[in-house]
Amino acid sequence: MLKIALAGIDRLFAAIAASKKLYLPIENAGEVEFSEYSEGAKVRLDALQTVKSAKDAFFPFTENMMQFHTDGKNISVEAAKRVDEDFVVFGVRACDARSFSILDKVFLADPPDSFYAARRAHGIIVGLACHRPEETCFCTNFGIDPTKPETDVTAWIEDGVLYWEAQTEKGKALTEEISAFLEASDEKAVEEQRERTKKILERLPLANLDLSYFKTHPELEIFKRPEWKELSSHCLGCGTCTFVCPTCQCYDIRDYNTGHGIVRYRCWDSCMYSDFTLMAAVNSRKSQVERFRQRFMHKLVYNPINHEGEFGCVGCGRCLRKCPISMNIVKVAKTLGGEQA
Amino acid sequence: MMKRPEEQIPALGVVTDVRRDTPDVKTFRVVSPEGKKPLEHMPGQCAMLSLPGIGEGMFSITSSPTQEEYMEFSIKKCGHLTSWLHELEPGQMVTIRGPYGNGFPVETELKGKNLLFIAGGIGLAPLHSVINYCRHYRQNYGDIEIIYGSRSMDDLVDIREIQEEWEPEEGLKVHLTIDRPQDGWNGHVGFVPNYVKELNLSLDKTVLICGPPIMIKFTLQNLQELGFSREQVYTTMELRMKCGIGKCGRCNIGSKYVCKDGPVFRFDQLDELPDEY
Amino acid sequence: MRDIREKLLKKIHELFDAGVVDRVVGWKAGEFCYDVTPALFNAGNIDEILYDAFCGPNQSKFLVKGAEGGEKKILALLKPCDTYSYNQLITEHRIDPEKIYALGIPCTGMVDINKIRALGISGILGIEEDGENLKIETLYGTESCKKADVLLERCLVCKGKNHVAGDELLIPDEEAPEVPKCAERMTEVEKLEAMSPEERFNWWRSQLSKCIRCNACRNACPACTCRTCVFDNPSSGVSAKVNTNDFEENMFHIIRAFHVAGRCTDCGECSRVCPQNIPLHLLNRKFIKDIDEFYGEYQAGAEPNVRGPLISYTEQDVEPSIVMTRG
Amino acid sequence: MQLNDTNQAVPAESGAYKPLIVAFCCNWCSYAGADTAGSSRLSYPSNIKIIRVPCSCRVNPLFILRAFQRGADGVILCGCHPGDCHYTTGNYYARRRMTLLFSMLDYLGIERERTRVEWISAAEGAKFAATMNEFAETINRLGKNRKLRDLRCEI
Amino acid sequence: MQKIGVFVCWCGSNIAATVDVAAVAEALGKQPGVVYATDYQYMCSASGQNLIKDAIRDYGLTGVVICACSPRMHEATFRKTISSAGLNPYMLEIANIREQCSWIHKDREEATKKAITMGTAAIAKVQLNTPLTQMKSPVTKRALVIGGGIAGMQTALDIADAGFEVDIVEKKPTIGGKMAQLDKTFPTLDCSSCIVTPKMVDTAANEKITIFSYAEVENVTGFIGNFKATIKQKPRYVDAEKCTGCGLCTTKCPSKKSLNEFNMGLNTRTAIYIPFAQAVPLVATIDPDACIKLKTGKCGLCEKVCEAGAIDYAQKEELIEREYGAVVVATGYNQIKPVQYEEYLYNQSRDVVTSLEFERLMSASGPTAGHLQCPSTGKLPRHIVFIQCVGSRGTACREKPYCSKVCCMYTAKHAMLVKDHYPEVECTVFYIDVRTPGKNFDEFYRRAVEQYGVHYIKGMVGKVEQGDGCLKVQASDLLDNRQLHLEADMVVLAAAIEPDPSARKIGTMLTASMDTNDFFSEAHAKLRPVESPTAGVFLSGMCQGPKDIPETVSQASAAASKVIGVLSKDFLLSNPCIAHSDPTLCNGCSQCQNVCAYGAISYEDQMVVDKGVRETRRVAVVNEAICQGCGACTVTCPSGAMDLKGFASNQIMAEVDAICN
Repeated sequence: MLKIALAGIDRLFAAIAASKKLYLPIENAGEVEFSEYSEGAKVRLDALQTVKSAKDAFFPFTENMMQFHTDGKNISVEAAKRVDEDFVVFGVRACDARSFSILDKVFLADPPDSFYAARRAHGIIVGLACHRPEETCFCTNFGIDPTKPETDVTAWIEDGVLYWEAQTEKGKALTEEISAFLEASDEKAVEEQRERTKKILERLPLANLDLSYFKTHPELEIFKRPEWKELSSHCLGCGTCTFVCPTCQCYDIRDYNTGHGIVRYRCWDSCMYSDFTLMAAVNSRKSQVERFRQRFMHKLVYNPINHEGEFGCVGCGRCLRKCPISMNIVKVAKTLGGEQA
Repeated sequence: MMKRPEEQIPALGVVTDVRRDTPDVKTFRVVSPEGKKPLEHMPGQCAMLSLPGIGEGMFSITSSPTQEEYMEFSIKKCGHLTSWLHELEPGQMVTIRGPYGNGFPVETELKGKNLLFIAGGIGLAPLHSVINYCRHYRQNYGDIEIIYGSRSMDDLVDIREIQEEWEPEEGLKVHLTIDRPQDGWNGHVGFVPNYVKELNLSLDKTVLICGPPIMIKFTLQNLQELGFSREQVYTTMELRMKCGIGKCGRCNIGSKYVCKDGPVFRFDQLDELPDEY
Repeated sequence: MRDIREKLLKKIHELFDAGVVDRVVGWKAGEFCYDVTPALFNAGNIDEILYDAFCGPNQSKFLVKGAEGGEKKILALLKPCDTYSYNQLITEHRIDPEKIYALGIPCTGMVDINKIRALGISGILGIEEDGENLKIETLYGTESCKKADVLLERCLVCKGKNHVAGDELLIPDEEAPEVPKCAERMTEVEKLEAMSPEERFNWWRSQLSKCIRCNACRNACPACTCRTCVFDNPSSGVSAKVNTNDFEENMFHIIRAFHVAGRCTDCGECSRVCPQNIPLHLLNRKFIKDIDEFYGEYQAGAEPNVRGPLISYTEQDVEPSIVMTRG
Repeated sequence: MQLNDTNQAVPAESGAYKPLIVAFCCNWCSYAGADTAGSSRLSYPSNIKIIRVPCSCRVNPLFILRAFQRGADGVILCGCHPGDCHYTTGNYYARRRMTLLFSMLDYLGIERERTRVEWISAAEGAKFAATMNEFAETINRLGKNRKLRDLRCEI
Repeated sequence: MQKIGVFVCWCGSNIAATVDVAAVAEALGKQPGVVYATDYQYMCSASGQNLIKDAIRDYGLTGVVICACSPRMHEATFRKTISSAGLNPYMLEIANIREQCSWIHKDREEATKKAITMGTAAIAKVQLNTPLTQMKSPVTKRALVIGGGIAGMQTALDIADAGFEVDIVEKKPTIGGKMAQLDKTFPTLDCSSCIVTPKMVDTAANEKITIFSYAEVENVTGFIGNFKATIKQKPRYVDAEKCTGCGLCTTKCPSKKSLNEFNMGLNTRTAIYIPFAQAVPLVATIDPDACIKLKTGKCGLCEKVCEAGAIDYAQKEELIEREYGAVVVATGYNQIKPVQYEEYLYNQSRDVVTSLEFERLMSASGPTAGHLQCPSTGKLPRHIVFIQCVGSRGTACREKPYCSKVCCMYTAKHAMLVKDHYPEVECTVFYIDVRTPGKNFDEFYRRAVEQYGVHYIKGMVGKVEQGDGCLKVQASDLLDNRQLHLEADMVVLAAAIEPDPSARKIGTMLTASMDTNDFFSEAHAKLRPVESPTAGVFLSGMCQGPKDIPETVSQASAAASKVIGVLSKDFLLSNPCIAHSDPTLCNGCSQCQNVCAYGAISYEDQMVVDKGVRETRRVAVVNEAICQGCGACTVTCPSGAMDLKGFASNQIMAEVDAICN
């Protein structure tokens, strides 16, 4: 285990940023998001969570896929460049770190998404352990250990010192590059912090969520539960939950005519939107209850069916905090699966 | 199956021929800019066609994989993109990517079976590819029977090919029907589901069915009444797909993705899925 | 609040028993003390209806779609500020008051959980009102803060305890407790106006650059009731799912605010629901301020069936050049 | 963030950069006023392009934003004088809408001189030309619009 | 995708001299959708139009772009052209590369570039054009004439002669207008009353004509073929049916101090009055501001003496609703009161008069019974100075920029008449120019100078001062370049004429545009001089600009013939460029209804299928016959449900895109 005093951490950031793009939780106008590091940026490693999750680094909010040029009846197509340089995402919490493995199962499944794949190949993730969870955190229900994120490098902050431990080859390579800034350390402080944190985790109000119902009952039965209607009755149909969710991966592909070519780009989309499934005047999910059900069925039922029992949720609690009407996956899970508990 | 390195970046295609089949269906012949077939596929698979700036859409490949020269798509005018496609003139380039979907199991489950194709309206498009594939590898399949209906005789897609090539072929029976009587029509009149009941079909057939949802529903009901089991019947789902590669999140039916797990399903498989989306 | 809730439940029971209504739009307790969910209740679960300092959401928009489908009227519980939106929706024929029984309920100010969190209080397990203060139980100990410091923006500039619409009042407005006005509505707008254009530009850029285009502001807004928003309509020429760049961020928010200009009651839902805490109400308030200054004081929804400032005019209206000349 | 670098207005260098101006003109007064200017051979810069609309009240704020998005450096809306609207009241509504829109653009820190409304009658060819010259000069001085432009549309 | 033909007009050298038309055609020919592009000398000529028609047929064009002069000039022409070749007339867009390009730019390269951009925008727009069909609406076969002067009467008589009903609304108690106040007319010197009073009688006698005198048009709504007017009949306090016009009341009325409007205030009249002996209708009217009975309740003398029992103090204002197919504005003019011209002493000396006042002083029916007298002394003046262009042709704010046109001639007339009756009276005319274009006009002016010895001095009068028993006139003689100091007994000011102040309000209610001087604008200065830009509204006489009597009469007849053209149709085809609402997008919020100036929007419940959901909704419906296509509703509508055919949002945005690219 290595360490660096937080007081000098800016030097570390500058050193990483000198050779690679570095994304960090940075505060802008009062909110913290993963943004590219620049000198003087207000880095907020203390912030438990960013508004958007770290998935932005691999599956960005919007990205150009290709550009077309037309000339009479002819078309030419030029694919957008994939990321081909290493970059570092620093300060990823354990929940967000887990979300990458959930996203991988979708984006890297055959045929792989080359844009995502390129970013995954070049992205080096430095995880940051949690020591002060919020009441909305429930990652432990998904077997996540927030005191030790599954990342290329894992970091802990304790008492003004950042502890650093490479977990993968990528992480080791990065450590090598910046070894000048790090010094060796024992694991005592980290172990103590982890123990302390684990005690807090046990006290979290949502620490023992019983989700077994969703794995033990047939898809169709859950789908047909009458509670969906009531649960969705006040849903605004906005995209807040999907846009802050680390595992939501729906996207749209759109064309934009710039006047000198047509850009085909993809951007996040939300299955909560009324036009999500609207195609050529046919809409397969006509009402909000259908859309609402789709989102939560996907997270709680379809994902485990398709991906070896893994839920499409990492328990980050973002939707619990951000939903305008305070409806969220926990309420859905408890309403539908409550009697199993 | 052939796979291009760039799944998400389309190739280019040139529309070499546009044929008007019915008042709202046109068939487009597409080749690569080099004049070859744009991509290889299996019967029942689809491809994404697009006009940059207008949109991208998933369409059944109508031509058979055995057609070496080109690829054909029969497309009904029903929205923004299809309206633009209907305006196309030969020589116009489009973008094309695919093939997508599972296709009909022509080389496995269907092999050696007696086949009954039931199609309504533009629903012939995905079956067209299978029919011609089976005709090409005639020895691999048993009897072939085709029931095809449409609103009127003007709405029968590919009627020329049906009458000139399919009907005269030995071991291949074609039953045409239209919804309402019409001058100049000597054939059968009536809805497809009812026609199915009138035809004295033997139960030793594997059925491939495609058409409007309501037609499929009643045809299936009538087939079951005749004694067909749901395991005997295949259909292909409506094509509400966007990315084509099981990622964008639109085309789920329950836990299945139409674009990856479908669009061809056997009815007993569908029974395990929600009947809504 | 507790006695108000008891009174309220009694009244709701009465209205159900009298056969006036068969559903009620109320609030349901959440996982925590603060995550109250708006919900629809029927005769069977009336007693689950909650009314406390976290029942902030403006429920009048729900009635646009939610009022359909019952045999009897639907009961709407309207706080004084909600009645402005209610009136505005009546004016625009977006709700049918014939299908609704609107019960005015008193309000003593609603708490914004984000403001409590912004004080650095985390791991919140329970909140209790303790006179003018809130006692907050957390994973990390007990904290407290002044209630007035953590009120919703709309409560800081409360329009007052009077209801401007409704079929009945739970208690007469005169008897309701006075709600103190804690801030001047236009202070923030004026601060921005006083900046140099460059400062203003940078300020708004950093705010609007946070936008993730989740549409929460739009979908929560009781004035944004378009069945299909221009930004969702592919044939409008401006539709987009996300902001691909600065321009789209600006355009979305300019047009969003412009489309509700003269109709916005300043309920502040846009800012309340914004996951990025963008002070969107400052855009709406700018329009309100301009309208008040240029065309005379106007409060949207203060009464039903009035012509709003953008669908009326006078021959002597100021010229657009006022923007250049007023300094 | 590099807002300050990319969004700063760059004054037009002499002759190097010609700002683009879109003028929405109502059919009955201002478009006719432009014709009158033409008949009188009163010149104004060629980088001002006129779009004919039936009435000033037809001009949607979206059109104005669209022009900026696509690279316009200034947008001017011309209509009949208040009281003279061919449709009686159209320009009164346009006046309120534009006042509020321009004020909002100013509030967002976008140069307020980039937008303008003028009332020009069919007879006022001279006013049309003078207004256009003056507006072009203002926009020239302001230079390229950086604050309200869509980078995708830049070549 | 349209198949577009582009036609670039040279307009002789008007366009071709500045714009490289061939280059424009070549560049536009490469635009998407363009299948044919050419240039030609005169597209509007028969052969130019044939070129277009042939191309439509040969290339199967579905849209046409013409780069030529202003659409205000030839849009209608070219619509007919493409229509005759079988294309919908609205599949046309015009790029105005003459007025807005070639005429205002000198640099050929720059102008060519701009013309290409303008053409590109037109192509982008026509790509999105849709065929439009005109609506048929029935025509109310009655005309409204606002103003009962010579213009209004002539228009009414001509329309009535064609067999259509006409209403004249005259705000004064009598028709006749200014012409009835004139003494003689130039250049024939025949008696004005003698020719106008028979017209008045004819007008009153015509059974197709209804005169609403002492009435005003309060409001007009509707559109060509279907106007609805509200006429405010002011109370006369005299029953016009019963009054015989005997005039007895006017002799008994004790309130005698009101200024006589007919005589330009040069003398007084009673509170109950008949404007003049030949008034039509010959009916007494009580001036409520002067009548003792109406003001105090006491008096009632007129009621007592009236044998017909026509006096009715209780008469109330009455609003009359009438429907019309066409409206003619004949609101006439006024001479300005030169009160601002203190240097001419108009306010201080009674001997300084305007020409119209002088007209009354010379008239046999005037206050002096036609005897020329100085108003201050009652004596025959020895020397009269006429000052021209008072308030006309100026640049100062008190002045009108235009020439009042008739002053030169009537001044010659006045001087000539004075010399004719009183050869001993000296007449001096100060002028800037003498303008005599008109049949026999110059001859008339020369007679004044040569035969009657009227002194014409080119120069300005600087000052008129009160002298001892005379007026001292200080002037400059520009030809001799010297200052003059003259003594005169009377000064006559050829004060400017201006549109009647009532015109502004009428213009607004008719939505007929006016110029900066408040003269009504014509639809086209040269080709449509008697039509207002607002369909169905026509212009007659001085309300459109200064003119003399024969010009007024000919314009009046021209307006009448235009009206007859409208009224003789059973149906009119309306502009199809109107608003329409998409029911799937409409919120039914009623905002658009509030901004519609025509009341063209209503609401109804419709079955709508939106995003696959079928439901009944309250949606806006546009009445196509009433909508005028302004587009106010389209911007009010937040959802974009309202759009305007011909100027659709996507079309305008396509133009914006094309221009900005």
